[in-house]
Amino acid sequence: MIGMYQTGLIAAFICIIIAFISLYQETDDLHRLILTDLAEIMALLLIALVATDLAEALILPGLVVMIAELMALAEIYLVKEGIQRKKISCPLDIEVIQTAPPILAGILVLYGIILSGFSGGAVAGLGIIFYCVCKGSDEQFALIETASGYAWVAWIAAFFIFLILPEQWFFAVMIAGGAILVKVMAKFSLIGTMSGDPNV
Amino acid sequence: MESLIAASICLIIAVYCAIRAVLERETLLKLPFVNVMNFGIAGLIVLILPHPLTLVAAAAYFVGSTLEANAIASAYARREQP
Amino acid sequence: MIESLITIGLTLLIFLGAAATALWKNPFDKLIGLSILSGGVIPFIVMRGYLDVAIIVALVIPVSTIFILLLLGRRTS
Amino acid sequence: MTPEFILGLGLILLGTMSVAWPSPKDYLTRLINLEIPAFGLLLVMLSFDEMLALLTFIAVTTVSTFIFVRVIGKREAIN
Amino acid sequence: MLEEYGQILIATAIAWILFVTIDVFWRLPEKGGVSGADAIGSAIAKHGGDQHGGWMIGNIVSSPDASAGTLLAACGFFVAGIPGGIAAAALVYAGNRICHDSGYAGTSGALIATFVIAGCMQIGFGASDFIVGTVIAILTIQGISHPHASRILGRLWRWRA
Repeated sequence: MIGMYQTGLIAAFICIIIAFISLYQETDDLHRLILTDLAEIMALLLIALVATDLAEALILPGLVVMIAELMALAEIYLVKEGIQRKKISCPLDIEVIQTAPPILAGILVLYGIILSGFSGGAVAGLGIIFYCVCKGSDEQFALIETASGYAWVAWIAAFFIFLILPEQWFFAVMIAGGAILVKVMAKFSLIGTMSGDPNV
Repeated sequence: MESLIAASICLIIAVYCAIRAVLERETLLKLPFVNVMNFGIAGLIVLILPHPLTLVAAAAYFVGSTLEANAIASAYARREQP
Repeated sequence: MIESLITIGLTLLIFLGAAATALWKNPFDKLIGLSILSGGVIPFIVMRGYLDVAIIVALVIPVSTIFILLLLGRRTS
Repeated sequence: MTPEFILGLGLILLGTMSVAWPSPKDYLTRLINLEIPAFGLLLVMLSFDEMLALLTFIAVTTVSTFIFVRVIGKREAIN
Repeated sequence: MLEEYGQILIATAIAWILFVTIDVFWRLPEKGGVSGADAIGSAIAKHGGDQHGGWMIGNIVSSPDASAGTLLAACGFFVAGIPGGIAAAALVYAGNRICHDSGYAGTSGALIATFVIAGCMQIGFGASDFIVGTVIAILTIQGISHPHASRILGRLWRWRA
């Protein structure tokens, strides 16, 4: 009788072998970048097969590393090809793109604030990206950076509360969760504003 | 039990329309079949778990997939004609 | 008995959508295949009882589709 | 051995093959096919009840889709 | 058991008459609301259907209208009674605002369907019958054969206009 873990492990190894064969055969750099994302999914599958709370605690840093690595590699690719200052225009003028973003982004941001922490920051940041992409990018880097800085201060203050007044732990957890939310949301919304303009 | 019979009727209609959508040749004529599939799935969601929050889930699924179909149809209509 | 019938039907829906997405050539057709696939996945989330997760997943999938359509509209016009 | 687990593994296998050898070999086909193994991983996470990871994974996958869309758009603007 | 299927058939007929009447009353077959609906109508007309019926099918696809209102009102009634129906009307209005539509047809359809279902509950129907009935009714309009359905809808539109 083959168990659940062994079955998943066999399937994961087959997928990893296929992914690396095609990564080996590929010569174009952008194709390789997309296949890197496939390899990331395989790595997350291996972690998810552990199937306890440990897996959940390990997947979240994996996702952080995945998105950071992907953004860095994309920027390196753009610089290497010399197309970083290329202006892409967005002539997709369907009617939905005018009406959907405020309501949908509002629901996503509200849900993210209720959820808080890194997951809430990701969901709320996705809402802000959607709004900025569909409405055109307004340059408000100073405001976003200021909010991010205050979030950092709040996070540090929460840890001081943990160390000095341990009986106020619930208050400190709330402050830390809100600060992480604001930081992740600010970082993600920077992605949304950098879609079109040439000087990022 | 009674609601499970109703749920299976919804699911059979959804699968039938998905098969019709896969067999259809033209892109714009696939979309009405997909829309019937969305109706069936939204009914199925409510019938398999009766709870007040399920109504919100069914409405969110239905509105989301309608938005998707609207965007696909509009972008297909605005594309460059060959 | 009927619960297993529902599982079989959803399995059929998911693999129909996945095969259609993988085999069709036109990008618009592939997006329709993804729509069928997501229609099969969301009832599984509801059957486990996680309704809030189902709401967010159902709202995030169209956002992903609109991002891809941004590229399609730019390419063909 | 829940049905979600078997379905998820099947989707991951099928999606990996369709990303590794796409039929018209361009960027857009690979990008759309990449959603299939993402749905498979979602089902596997669902079968182990890892809900917080599932939410974050969905959001991060959509953000990475947007990053790819931006890079591909800039790449195809020069041709 | 046979009585059950009879109830589903009667619920199908009621739902069909209800949402087709409301859609034709709010002038949905007059023109395509968004460009996608317009394109779907033209494609159906090219394959041997009627132009106005094609536009109505396109409008049903690309925005939640009275049929979606009927379905969600039945769902809301199934889970929470009359307040569920009112909540479903609010959700349909939000969906209409998302999909670039004015939102008269969906909201009024949901409200009227709530009271019709509440009336039919008194004479022995269940709310689940109406959910299945709406799905079957929408299947007959846009799931069986597009040219025939669009011809029927076009005849109804000419009779109203």
